[in-house]
Amino acid sequence: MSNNHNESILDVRHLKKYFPIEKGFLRRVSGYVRAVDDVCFSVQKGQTMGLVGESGCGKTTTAWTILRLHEATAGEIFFKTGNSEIVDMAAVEKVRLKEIRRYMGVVFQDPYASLNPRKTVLDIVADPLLNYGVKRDEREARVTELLTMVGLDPSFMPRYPHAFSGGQRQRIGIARALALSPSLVIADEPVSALDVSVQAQILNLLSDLRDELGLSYLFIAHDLSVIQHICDRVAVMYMGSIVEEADTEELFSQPMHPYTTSLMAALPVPDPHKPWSPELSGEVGKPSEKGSGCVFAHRCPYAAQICHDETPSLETKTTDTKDSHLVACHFADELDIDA
Amino acid sequence: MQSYIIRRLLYFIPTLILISVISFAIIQAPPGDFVTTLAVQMEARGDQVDEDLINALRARYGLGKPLWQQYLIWIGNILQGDLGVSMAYNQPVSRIIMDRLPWSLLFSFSAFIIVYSIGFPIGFLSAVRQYSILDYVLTFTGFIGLATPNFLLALVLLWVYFEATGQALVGIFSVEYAVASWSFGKFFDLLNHLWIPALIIGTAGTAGLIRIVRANLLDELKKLYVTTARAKGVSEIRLILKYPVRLAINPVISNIGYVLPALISGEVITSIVIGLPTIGPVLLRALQTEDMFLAGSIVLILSVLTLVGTLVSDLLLAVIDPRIRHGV
Amino acid sequence: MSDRAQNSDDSQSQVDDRFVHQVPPQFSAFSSASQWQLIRWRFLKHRVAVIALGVLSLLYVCAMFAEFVAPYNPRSTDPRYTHAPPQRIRIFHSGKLSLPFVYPVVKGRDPQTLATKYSEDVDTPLKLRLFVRGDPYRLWGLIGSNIHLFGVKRERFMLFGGDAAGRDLFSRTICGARLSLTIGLLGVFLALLLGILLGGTSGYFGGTLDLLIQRLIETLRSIPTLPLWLALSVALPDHWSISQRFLAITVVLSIVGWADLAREVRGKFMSLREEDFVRAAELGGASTRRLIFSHMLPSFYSHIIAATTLSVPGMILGETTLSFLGLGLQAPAISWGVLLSDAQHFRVISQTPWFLIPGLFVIITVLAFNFLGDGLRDAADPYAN
Amino acid sequence: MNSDSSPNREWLIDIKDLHVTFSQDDKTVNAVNGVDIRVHKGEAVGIVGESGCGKTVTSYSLLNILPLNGRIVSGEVRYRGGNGSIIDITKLNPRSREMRKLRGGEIAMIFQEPMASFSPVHTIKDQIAEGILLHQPPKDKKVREKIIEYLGMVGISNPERAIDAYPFQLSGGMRQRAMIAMALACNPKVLVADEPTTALDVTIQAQVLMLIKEMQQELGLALVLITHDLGIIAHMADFVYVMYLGRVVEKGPVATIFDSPKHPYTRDLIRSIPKLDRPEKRLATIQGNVPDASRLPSGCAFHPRCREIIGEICRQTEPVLEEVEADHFAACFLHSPKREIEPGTGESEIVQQPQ
Repeated sequence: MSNNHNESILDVRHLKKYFPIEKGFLRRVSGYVRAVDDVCFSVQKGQTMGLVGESGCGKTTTAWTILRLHEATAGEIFFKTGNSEIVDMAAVEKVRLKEIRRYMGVVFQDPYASLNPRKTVLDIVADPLLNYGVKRDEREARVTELLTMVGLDPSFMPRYPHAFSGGQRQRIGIARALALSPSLVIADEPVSALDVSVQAQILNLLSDLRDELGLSYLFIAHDLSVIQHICDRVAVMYMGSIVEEADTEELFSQPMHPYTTSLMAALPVPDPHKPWSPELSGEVGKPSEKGSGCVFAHRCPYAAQICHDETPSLETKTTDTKDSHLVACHFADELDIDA
Repeated sequence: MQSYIIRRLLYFIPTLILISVISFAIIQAPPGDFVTTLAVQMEARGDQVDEDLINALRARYGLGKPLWQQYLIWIGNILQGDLGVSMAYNQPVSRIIMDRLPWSLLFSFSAFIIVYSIGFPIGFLSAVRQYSILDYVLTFTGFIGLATPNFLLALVLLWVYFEATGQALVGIFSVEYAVASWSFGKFFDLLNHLWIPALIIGTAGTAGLIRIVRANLLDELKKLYVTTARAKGVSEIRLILKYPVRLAINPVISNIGYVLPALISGEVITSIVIGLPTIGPVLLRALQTEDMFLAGSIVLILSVLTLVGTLVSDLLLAVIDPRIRHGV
Repeated sequence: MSDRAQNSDDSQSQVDDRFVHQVPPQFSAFSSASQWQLIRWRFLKHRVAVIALGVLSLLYVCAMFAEFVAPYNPRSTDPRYTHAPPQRIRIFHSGKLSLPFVYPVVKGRDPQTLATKYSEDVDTPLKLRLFVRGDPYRLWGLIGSNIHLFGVKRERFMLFGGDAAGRDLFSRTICGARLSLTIGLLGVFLALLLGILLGGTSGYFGGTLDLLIQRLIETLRSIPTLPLWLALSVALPDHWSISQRFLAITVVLSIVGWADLAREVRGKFMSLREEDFVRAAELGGASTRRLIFSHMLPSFYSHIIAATTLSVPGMILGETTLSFLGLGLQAPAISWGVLLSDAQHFRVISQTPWFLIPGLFVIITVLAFNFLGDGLRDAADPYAN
Repeated sequence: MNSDSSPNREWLIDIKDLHVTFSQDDKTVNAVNGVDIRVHKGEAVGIVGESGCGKTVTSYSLLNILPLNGRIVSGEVRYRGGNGSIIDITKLNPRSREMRKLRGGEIAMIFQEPMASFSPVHTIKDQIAEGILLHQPPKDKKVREKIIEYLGMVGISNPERAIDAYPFQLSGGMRQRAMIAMALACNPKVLVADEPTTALDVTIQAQVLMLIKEMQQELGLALVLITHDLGIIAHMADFVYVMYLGRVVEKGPVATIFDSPKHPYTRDLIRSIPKLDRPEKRLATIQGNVPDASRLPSGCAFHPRCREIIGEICRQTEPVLEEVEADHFAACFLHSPKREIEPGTGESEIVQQPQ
């Protein structure tokens, strides 16, 4: 995988994002949706960190809080900028955001909504460059370079997004994300809106670009199989918390949290000879009704009383690999639930 | 739903205050205060100007004090039922309004009935038969209704009525019933005089409603739940009546709030042209003679009535739409 | 991308990864069509809207060159033509086809009732001519001329008949168009300024400001407009000149009219604020100003144009109604509303129905604006599907 | 499972050479171009393909509920009724009584968006009862009891409460369960499921799919499952149709399709999906993009993206489905005895179009 593990580019510590629930005619705050609840993880340089989970698990809110589109309720988000300064995105003054965000590229989920239909490809990709004062000629040269990089013909520059298919649009979106040579790219479900046959193209493109440009990714997806292909390390989220985190190979060969195994079992493998036996019952709970105890206790087939009473912390468990494998489960050591 | 209703009621208050400010501004708009105008008018009529009366009026309405104090005094008086004095009629404003308001309401309400009983079915028809000749004819007629100024329509209908019957359509009752006591004959005479003005007042509203119903229904017809119901084997007509119509009713009800102001405006202008004994002609005369207490009060009352109507329509919406009822 | 070459060994997968299906050349016009081109293509498919645009253009051109298009000075009176009925344009004279002409009207009296009566003098046809010399005028107060688009050499030709003072109603209608048509545009322009300012503020910044502005909008929308207009127009001093009064009435109309536009602007702003592409621009370092003016506004110019077009009719109807009641523009100003105020009573109409012709123009104009606005609204979002 | 080769098995639905077009603005989109599909009693047929391949349109044609701008141009959709009578659905007036009797009563359908498929202002009871009263007016039991029974059957906990709920008061998974209850309540013979789980989370998707499978087997239904997800097809279908741009390019029993796909599109599709069990660093891809259905490529519609193109024949002639092995059909010249191999062209030639 990678050899410089110790250089983290993004370090999220005890991040919390609570949204108030307003009730009654006075809009009194009656409670909080704990969308992100004490989340810790880091992204290493040159690597891809995956956040995986079902809808409403807080993965997108996490990304937005990192980008400071949301204000964090608590916690720190240490980000190493291109000039090696370390800033806390959760606390940095707003005036500095522009200067810091240039080192973060974002790829959106919907290739249709994320490109302004009224602007040409050139204008779309060059927009970040314009904001940072790059001159016109240089902009065009850079856009040419970027389009080639993502596999598009530079002669497409004067065209409008409506002339392109979903996959091509997503390439344009990637080119825009890379315009300012970011060190970290946050990709929020970048392939979930694409056709199966195009998905693979985009995943390969993203891997290639990471290797060529030395990028680091925070890759958000709900699809385990996609995550597995592109990520070096994966954190599984459930109802605002990370329940398990490990290197990809480790996680997929030796999952330790019952939710992770359920998630894997639920995914039908495209092979009729392999058995498919999803077992997980129940539904994702409402984050607003989260009480004490393990977030997964209400659906967990192994849940004991302690699971309902005490919140398990995310701890390193005994494994034979050199990288840490973190699990938040009271019974992680006892359960034998390998996939 | 409770919180929705309470919030809706609370919103009502600032809106009321805003409207009263606007009405007060109208009273204050012409140069000079109204007592001075009154004195000048009395003089012009050759009456003796009663200094005591003038001074009493000044004190009562706080003239000469800062505007905000005058406003508070005015509001205070209104809350006690005192809307001021009309110079032109030499009567309390509240008396004049009370005499005429019921008729205004009668006409507006009849127009309202006409708007909904004509507009909804026509809008429905032209949506269900989209792009048919019928749709084009109905839509075009609707457009004409929308484009014709109320007063013009009133004039033309009066003229046509006159040409056809040789009689003038003026007022609420024919001469023989004007002072007679209530009877069936008088009632039918009233109906006979009612429907033409009501039709005129309602034209623009009807045309607007047709467009809204048509657009909403067409929107709903494209929804997936209509396909679902169709896939269940529900017949086309039941399907339309049960689902899209039910859902298209919501925007139509919430639209009441914007039909009402148009009806009130229409009532004012139509009454002026036809010479109905409603508030409209009084307002015009009050404005022409700068009888500002009267004019301002009329604007206030008409606006408040409209607001109440809007409020009712919103509450109605909460009752019929489970999404609002359950606070989604 | 210098290390591209070193990967070329395993280029098999590289090539097809980076392969992009070429867009066929015949679609290049479409692929590089800007939003305005797409809007135009879509708009042109709306036949009714295109016709409406044509009608409006014609009306505005006529209003612009009113002195030239009108055969007579709209204020010149002629006692021979008081209440004269419209003259018909004919092409058959004593059974023979000829160039368009009219018969002169002759004022007379009904021998029994002694009422004034007009009859046609069928013996002396008046040839209709183009570019006829007539009443002198100064176009826009600058260019002096006495050439009119059409007319007759002797007598008078009154296409729409004469009014109570024997003035030519056609000329008056054409000249009235100038005030009536501009008051709509000007009023909407003012309303739009207010609407964009307040609606944009409300939609962009949100919070308490939004709440306040929203309340204001809702209140204005729930007040019956006509009484408010009437009341406000009374506040105008009587001694004001035509142009002062004109401007004041415009302001009165737009004070009431901005609320709808503000609501439109606000809604659009709110939804655009949530669009991914706006967020992308924000994250790409765009300043608030660039975000609004370069990324958000272009997306709703077309919507605003459509909404604005649809609110012109309200202004025109407002002016007409106010002037009809004598509270808007007043004679000697000439507008359609002022002209219609001559037809206050249905008995007048039964005698001289042609006094209603300016009303026909009001209807046509309002219809055309509605059709045009509908067409524009449908074409405004070419990316809808 | 087999289809055409066993004459003793009666088909329930037989689609023959179906062509469906849509008019959009001024252009005509050929959404379905000559599709043959056969569904037998108790069989689970999977139709798989990417967006724009015509799979949803095909399913809508089954019930004759195409939107107004869609039109069945030619072909047959035959249904075998309980008494052995055969009805051609395309010949029926979409509004006729016979057609409506089939809808819901014989062929029931569940849709992709469980939220949008329910009217938001009617209760669950109201919407389920409608179908029951139309097709299966109960004699002994009350409608309400029957609905509660079905809601319980599809695994909705507390059906007595859920029956009076509005759709927005249920979660996505529960709504889709209610949808299934609604479809099953009229005892149909065929269940058509159009991407029934695309809008759901993975764990909920698994539950709903399991439920569909269970119900199908328990009630002996024929299932037509439409999806873009090969994983779902692998575990849900007995017989698979692969569609590309309005045509069936390959069909066969599910094991055959996955074990030895014959059409290059099927092959590429299976290779290019990321798999949990076979992690590869680099995914195989299909080059290019799915073309716009309004401008279909000439010849074989897949030829611009095909890595196994033979030559001119692929660009000019449209291949037809031909049997490549027992019960397994592919529409590709690679497997056609008719193909003329042009000299100098290999099977693995890769088109390299200029960028």
